Amino acid sequence: MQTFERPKIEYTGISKTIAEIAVVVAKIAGPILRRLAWFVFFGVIIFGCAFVWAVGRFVNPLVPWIVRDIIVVAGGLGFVSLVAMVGIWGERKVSGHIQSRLGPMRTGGWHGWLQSLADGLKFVQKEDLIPASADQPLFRLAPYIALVPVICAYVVIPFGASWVFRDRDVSLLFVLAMLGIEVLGVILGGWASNSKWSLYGAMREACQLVSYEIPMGLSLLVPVMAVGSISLVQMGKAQSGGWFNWLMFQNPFLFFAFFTYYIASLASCKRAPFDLPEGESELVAGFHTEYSGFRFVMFFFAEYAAMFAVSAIATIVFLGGWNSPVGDATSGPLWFVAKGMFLVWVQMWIRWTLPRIRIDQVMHACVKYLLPFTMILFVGSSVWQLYGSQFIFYTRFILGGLGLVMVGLFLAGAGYGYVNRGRLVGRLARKHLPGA
Amino acid sequence: MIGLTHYLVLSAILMVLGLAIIISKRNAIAILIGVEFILNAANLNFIAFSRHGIGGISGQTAGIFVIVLAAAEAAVALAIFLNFYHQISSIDIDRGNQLKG
Amino acid sequence: MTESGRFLIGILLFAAAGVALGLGALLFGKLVRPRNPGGMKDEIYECGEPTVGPAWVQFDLRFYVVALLFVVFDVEIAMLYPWAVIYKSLVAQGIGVAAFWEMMFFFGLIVLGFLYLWRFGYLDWVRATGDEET
Amino acid sequence: MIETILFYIFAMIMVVSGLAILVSTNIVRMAYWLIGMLLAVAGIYFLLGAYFLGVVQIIVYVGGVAVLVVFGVMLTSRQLASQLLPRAWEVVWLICVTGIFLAGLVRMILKGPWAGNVKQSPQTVAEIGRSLLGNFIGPFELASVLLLVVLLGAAYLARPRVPTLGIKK
Amino acid sequence: MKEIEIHAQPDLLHEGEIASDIRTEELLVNMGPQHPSTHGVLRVVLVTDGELILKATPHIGYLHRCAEKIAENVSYRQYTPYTDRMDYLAAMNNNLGFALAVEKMGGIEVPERAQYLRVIFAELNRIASHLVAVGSYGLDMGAFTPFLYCFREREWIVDLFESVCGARLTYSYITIGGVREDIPEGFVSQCKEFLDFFEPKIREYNDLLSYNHIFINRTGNVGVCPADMAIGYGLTGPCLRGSGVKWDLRKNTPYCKYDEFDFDVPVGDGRFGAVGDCWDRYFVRVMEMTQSVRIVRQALERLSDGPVSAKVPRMLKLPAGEIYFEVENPRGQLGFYIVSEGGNSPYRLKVRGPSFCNLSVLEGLAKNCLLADIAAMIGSLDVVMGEVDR
Amino acid sequence: MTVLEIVDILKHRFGADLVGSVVEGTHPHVVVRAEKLVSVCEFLRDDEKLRFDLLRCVSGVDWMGKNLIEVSYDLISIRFGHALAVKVILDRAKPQVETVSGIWQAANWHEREAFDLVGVQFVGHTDLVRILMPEDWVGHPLRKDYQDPVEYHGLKVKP
Amino acid sequence: MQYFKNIYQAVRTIAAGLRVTLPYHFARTVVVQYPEVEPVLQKRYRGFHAYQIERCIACEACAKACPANCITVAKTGPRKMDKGRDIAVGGAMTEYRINHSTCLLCGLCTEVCPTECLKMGSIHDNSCYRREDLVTDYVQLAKEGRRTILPIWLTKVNLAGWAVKARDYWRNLDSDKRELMMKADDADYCKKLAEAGE
Amino acid sequence: MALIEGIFEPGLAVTSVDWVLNWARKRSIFPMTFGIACCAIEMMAAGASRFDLDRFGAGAFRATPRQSDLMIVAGTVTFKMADRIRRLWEQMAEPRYVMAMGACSISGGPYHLHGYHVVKGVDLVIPVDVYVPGCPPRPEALIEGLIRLQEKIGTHTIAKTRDNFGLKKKL
Ligand code: SF4
Ligand code: SF4
Ligand code: SF4
Repeated sequence: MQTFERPKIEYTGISKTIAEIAVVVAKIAGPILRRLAWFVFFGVIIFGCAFVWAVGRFVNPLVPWIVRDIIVVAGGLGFVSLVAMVGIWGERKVSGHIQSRLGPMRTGGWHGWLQSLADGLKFVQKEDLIPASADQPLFRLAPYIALVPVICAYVVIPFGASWVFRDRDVSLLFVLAMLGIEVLGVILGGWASNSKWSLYGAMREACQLVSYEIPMGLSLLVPVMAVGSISLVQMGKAQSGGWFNWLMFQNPFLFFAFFTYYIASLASCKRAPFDLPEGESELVAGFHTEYSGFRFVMFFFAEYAAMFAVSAIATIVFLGGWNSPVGDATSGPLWFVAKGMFLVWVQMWIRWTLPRIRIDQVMHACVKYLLPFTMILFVGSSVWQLYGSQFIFYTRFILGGLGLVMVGLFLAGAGYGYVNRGRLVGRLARKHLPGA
Repeated sequence: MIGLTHYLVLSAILMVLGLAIIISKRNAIAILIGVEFILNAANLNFIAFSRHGIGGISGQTAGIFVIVLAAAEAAVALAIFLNFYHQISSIDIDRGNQLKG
Repeated sequence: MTESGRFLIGILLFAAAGVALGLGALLFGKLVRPRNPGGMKDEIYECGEPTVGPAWVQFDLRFYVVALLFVVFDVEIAMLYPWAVIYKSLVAQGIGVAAFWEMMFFFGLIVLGFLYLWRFGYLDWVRATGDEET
Repeated sequence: MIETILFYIFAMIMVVSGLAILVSTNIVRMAYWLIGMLLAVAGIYFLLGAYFLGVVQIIVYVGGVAVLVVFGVMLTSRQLASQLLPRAWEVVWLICVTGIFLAGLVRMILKGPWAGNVKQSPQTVAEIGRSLLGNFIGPFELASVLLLVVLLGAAYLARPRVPTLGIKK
Repeated sequence: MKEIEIHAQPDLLHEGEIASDIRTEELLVNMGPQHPSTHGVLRVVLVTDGELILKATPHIGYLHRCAEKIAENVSYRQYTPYTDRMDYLAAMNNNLGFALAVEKMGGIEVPERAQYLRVIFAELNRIASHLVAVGSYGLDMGAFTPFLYCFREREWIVDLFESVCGARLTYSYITIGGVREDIPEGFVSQCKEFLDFFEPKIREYNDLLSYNHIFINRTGNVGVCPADMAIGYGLTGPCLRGSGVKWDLRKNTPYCKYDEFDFDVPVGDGRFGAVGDCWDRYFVRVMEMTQSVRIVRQALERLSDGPVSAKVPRMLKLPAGEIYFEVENPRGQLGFYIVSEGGNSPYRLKVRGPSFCNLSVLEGLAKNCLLADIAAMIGSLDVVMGEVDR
Repeated sequence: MTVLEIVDILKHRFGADLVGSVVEGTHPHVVVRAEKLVSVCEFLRDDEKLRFDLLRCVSGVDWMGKNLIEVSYDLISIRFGHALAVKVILDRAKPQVETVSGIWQAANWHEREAFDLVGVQFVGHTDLVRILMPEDWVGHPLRKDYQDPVEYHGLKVKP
Repeated sequence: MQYFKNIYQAVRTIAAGLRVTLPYHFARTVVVQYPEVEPVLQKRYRGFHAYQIERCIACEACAKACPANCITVAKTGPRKMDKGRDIAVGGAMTEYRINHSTCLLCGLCTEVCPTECLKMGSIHDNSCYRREDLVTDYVQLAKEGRRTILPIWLTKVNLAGWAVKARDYWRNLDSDKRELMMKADDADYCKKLAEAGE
Repeated sequence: MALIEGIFEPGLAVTSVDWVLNWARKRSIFPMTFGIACCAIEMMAAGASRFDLDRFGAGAFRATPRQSDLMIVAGTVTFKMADRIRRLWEQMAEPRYVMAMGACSISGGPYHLHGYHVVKGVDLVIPVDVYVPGCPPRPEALIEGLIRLQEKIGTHTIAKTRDNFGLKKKL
């Protein structure tokens, strides 16, 4: 039987020494690293936090601002990449566990945490195909138009009260605007491919995104009205003090606005059940059918970065941003990232539960349900602004309680699953082995 | 240092470009694009004036109205154009059918 | 260095970072990725069949009407934001009611238009049958 | 200094976009050049401290109008893409006319006594709001009438007229 | 910069099919043979106007494996494995159909225990097959998770099958004259354990998929196939019952002791739209799983001791003559038309694949629907290409 | 209704056009003259007492020794639950028969298949092209004298 | 009214769906972590054949029964069973090939074997890089002292400790059947038998 | 052929680069959604919960050939299908791998003898990297085939494999 053995290579001279040392190091470090994979994983996270802290502490006072900016940009890009990578890996893990399977397990040892890196590196090595009859320059341009604005959106997103790269008094709208440009990249990609599936994907995307921008904007008007500012930092600052101070619990219209915003943001991120532009079972891969290699990764990257961006806005605008739910002592970027990631997780949870909507129903849902609903929210909220301030105590009490009930239900469901973890899937249930 | 004149000249260039596009193209959408150029040139002036102390905040407010107008104009113009185009093409199709007998 | 310049520089830096990410990976990929054109590779994919004609045809109109509608709403919302920002302070000043009705006039008209469109079926994505040219 | 560079960058983008549209024969590319121009204008707005306008420019123009234009392009059939290049004598004529026009304009601008050259601090959204509800309350409400008319008119003009193909509900 | 050439449009207008005053251009789109929602290598050529489908023409034959020709060259016994591979999701039922046809022609008596075993496995396989149908229908609708849940439960059934006959997909278990081997020890209790586990899971699928509002909107009132159309196109099985026709060979012409069992024949009732829409066809399958569970329980009760196979000569020769025999497969009526000249292989064997007939209705259904509805229709017909093309 | 009764009705109605009938055994059928097939089928479908509404199968059999091709139509009545097959016997050199796809739509694909594999010509069929084999294939594989082509699109057909 | 009912229905059913999937997040999985743990083979699994050359009488019944014609048998002279020693004697087997690239693992060949020397083994994997490698000559194997092909995953080295444990467990499990394929331990015995006829 | 391929002599740096590149390729094999016949069911089962190809990073089934690395030919290849398979394979972006799953795609399998419409092995149409026999192969066998493919990918090197005269070097 023919087998593939790695060809043995003879090393000589200095490289021999290096090779020997490398082998020794690998032999010693490998098992240790494998054992410590868990710690390494969290170590990286902790190190990242420390790094950011150090940046805030020591880099900020640096005089040549351009140097400081470049450091922050590197950090920002790193964060976005991290979000995208963790998002893609997390998506596979979450979907796996929802579906009674494990998801990536091998790449990198502990639960396949390096999977996204391997995917990325693989796609770098993929041949870069451009169909001959496609519109070549536009085909090349499209991924950038999709990716760059999403990254730009992070310019104004505050991670903490002073953890923001640039804050202007229009930052909320700025994020919306940036997310709006992404559509153009997708349309362009779909159109330039000259493939029919791509064209369908692009048209659907354009139709869907343009229309869902309206309920999104309208539901964001509600908190803007309540705070009196479009600046994300201002909005975050207005909610310190505890979970009952979060905007979501201030009045019933805000409470519902959170949900309408969240639904609209699902649509604008092309997440299920609104993932028609790339709906696999109808359009083969939607607008990126013809894209291969890293250009495809850029679309993907943009999607996950946008997912976190919209979740971040939801966090800041409705869920208190970086403020901790209990008191102000622990408020900080970690809370912000945790809440944002939780919302991203909910997006995944929804995606792996629901079927896909049909395009006419997408439009129907937007025009006939979401849009009138947000209109009512908007008008109602402005009336509330006039007359409702005396009920603030009750609303906080009731809505805050409602929020707690929802969290409680969530925990109950999770707990039910955990308690019955051996029984839920029947006799086939298995414990999993580490690292395999 | 960039002063008001710079902006004005830029806006003039923009406007002339728009004009050239309108004149040279015989496609309705291209003409629409030209109009957008001219509107943007005008808007640029508004903002530049506002920033340089002429008219205060009104410049920006007017700018918003210009954008509103532009959007409205684009919507209507494209609608008219599409309508027109479909009339034409339907006539064509009819003629084609007649020819086929 | 003014404030606005810094803002722009910030955006451009992030944009540059985004471009660098894509371009860098693609350029690096050029080193390590194979290129092997020829055959049917550069054809358009269509589930394994040869394609019939380009995809650049005149597409369905339905999409268009929706987009049209929403451009108008886009503008509308853009104009409502400044109002929303000062509304709170106006209420505090005690002239909230006037501001409210000013907005309601503005907003109400559009809602009227919206209701009209709804009533006469312009919002139905696929329109009901047989209403060709009344 | 930085502003100067940025200004010229944006100016360059605008001019290049305009010229590219002039010489292009592909209408989709024209639309994307238009988007480039619009983004550059938004950049200039940012440079001028008019953040709100810049953002509105992007949302309405790039996210709305440009999408509309791209749609319009895709909805029309290919044959319209012919006749996009001017003929030779037209080019000459064009250059003459626009050149003279531009020269006149620039001369006027340079000569013009522009009083205010003082820079103001950037204006906030709240100020815009106040002016909208103050001086500009009339146009503000009129705009809504305009939008209403546009909404109805455009929807009427471009209503889909695909007969008897709907899904029976 | 390379500019795009302006291609002249090929004339895609089909005369007389499309009203002349449609102004948008038609696109001719190939869906398949490699497409995620065509369930194998089906190719559907769509004439579309934007998102609207004007006409859909299925093209088949990409998996034509010459099963009928092979039958003329191998002996009856050797042909059993080939029947596995026709409707590979319900190999037991295919084995059963072939075995019954041959037995009926050769006048072979099958022992009682074997008959009950046959029923048990046919029904278990019906559950397994419907699980795949239900799950992959979810997949067509964009819900990935129900698909994997269904496959998870199916694995258990497959394990049961494997413990009995040693294969996961191509069982060849039901042979001419009976079944191949007796069931192993403990099978009955394992089977009961599975049934107890499985029944409540059906409710879970309903929560997750069947009653989901999005799912109902996607499938209700889509692809409506009225009863007369269904009968005219020769639809059978769940597709026919989904149109409200109460017709099930297990009840109407019982074979294999099916008349002893107490079960219902679920039919579509148009709960979320018209009778015979995709949801009805889908839900008939879900309800049939419950009925199959009932049948298996009863059959397990009746299982008595005895031989599991009749004595059949190794080189079986059938008398000259012919037979047409049908059984109720998960997808419809599977028919075997065997013409024998007395040799040890058939002179001519023709298989009536239920999917073959079910698929032919697609052209009638898919008119003036949306692109996404095509996936819903193909999925609700639940075709297996191995059987369509044979 | 038993097969015997059905055959009686048919005999009564069509007389000599009914070439033969088998009522016993595993495959009861009637044999009709090819020219009369359509009217027999129409009668079978429409008669109040028969109502054969479901066409189950159309199968062609090549009897090379007898130089015949036999096409058999298996019918079942969902209304009454009785079944019958109708057969026509055709000349092997020129196997032509009127299509029944106007009577049962199900016949459309079945007849295409019979054409594809056995080579029966169905006159009046709207779309009589190969259904399973590629369009440019030579020969009808289920004929007994079928020879595999040596090559198809550059691939050897025989192992 | 229908309007609000729709909203209610949508919210209710979506919540029902979410309720179903939420517990599964935290429940156990059903994954068989295959290369590290044993495959889930049932006892009767029909895998690639196991062949006892010492009892084969080269009657070719198996070859005739095979629908895919994938067995070829060659011998130097007639062989017959020696009841006392329970081995076949006579001419030597020169070739007993099963072409696993066409075999459909139907088991018909094992049913007809008069001496029950051909069995469906429990080897499930035989993947390789060349098509020719799929033709298994069991006589050759017997010369190497094996009755069936070696499963690939058992030949792997560098397994983690617990994986080795799992593997050993699997090896010992059900050892009576395993004996057939792991007869390699007794190489001399088989080799002798393979050459016995010569 | 990549730009840097076949330029450098084998050495430590080259092998480390190889290792990194192959690590990524190995760990992230996206198969194409391409089921033809019965074997496809087992392929699905391998991707489903019980066996979970995703553990190896190979669970992301892509429907378009442009983004997939591995074409699992799972089922019988007929003459009508052969052209399409060829086209799909050609439209895949390099590096691409083909796995012939099941007897049918290896050699025509059960239809080898009398199947007038069955291609006798998909390797007559496209080059195959790994053959996985069985009818159908168990999911475990498919996983084993995948591991074999990973082993094969692991031997890819960017080093010079030909000497200056263009002859294949012995490594
Ligand atoms: S049937 Fe048994 S004894 Fe006869 S040749 Fe085959 S393996 Fe040997
Ligand atoms: S298992 Fe079946 S195909 Fe394989 S050798 Fe035995 S009889 Fe032949
Ligand atoms: S190898 Fe067997 S299981 Fe796989 S496709 Fe062929 S016949 Fe079906």
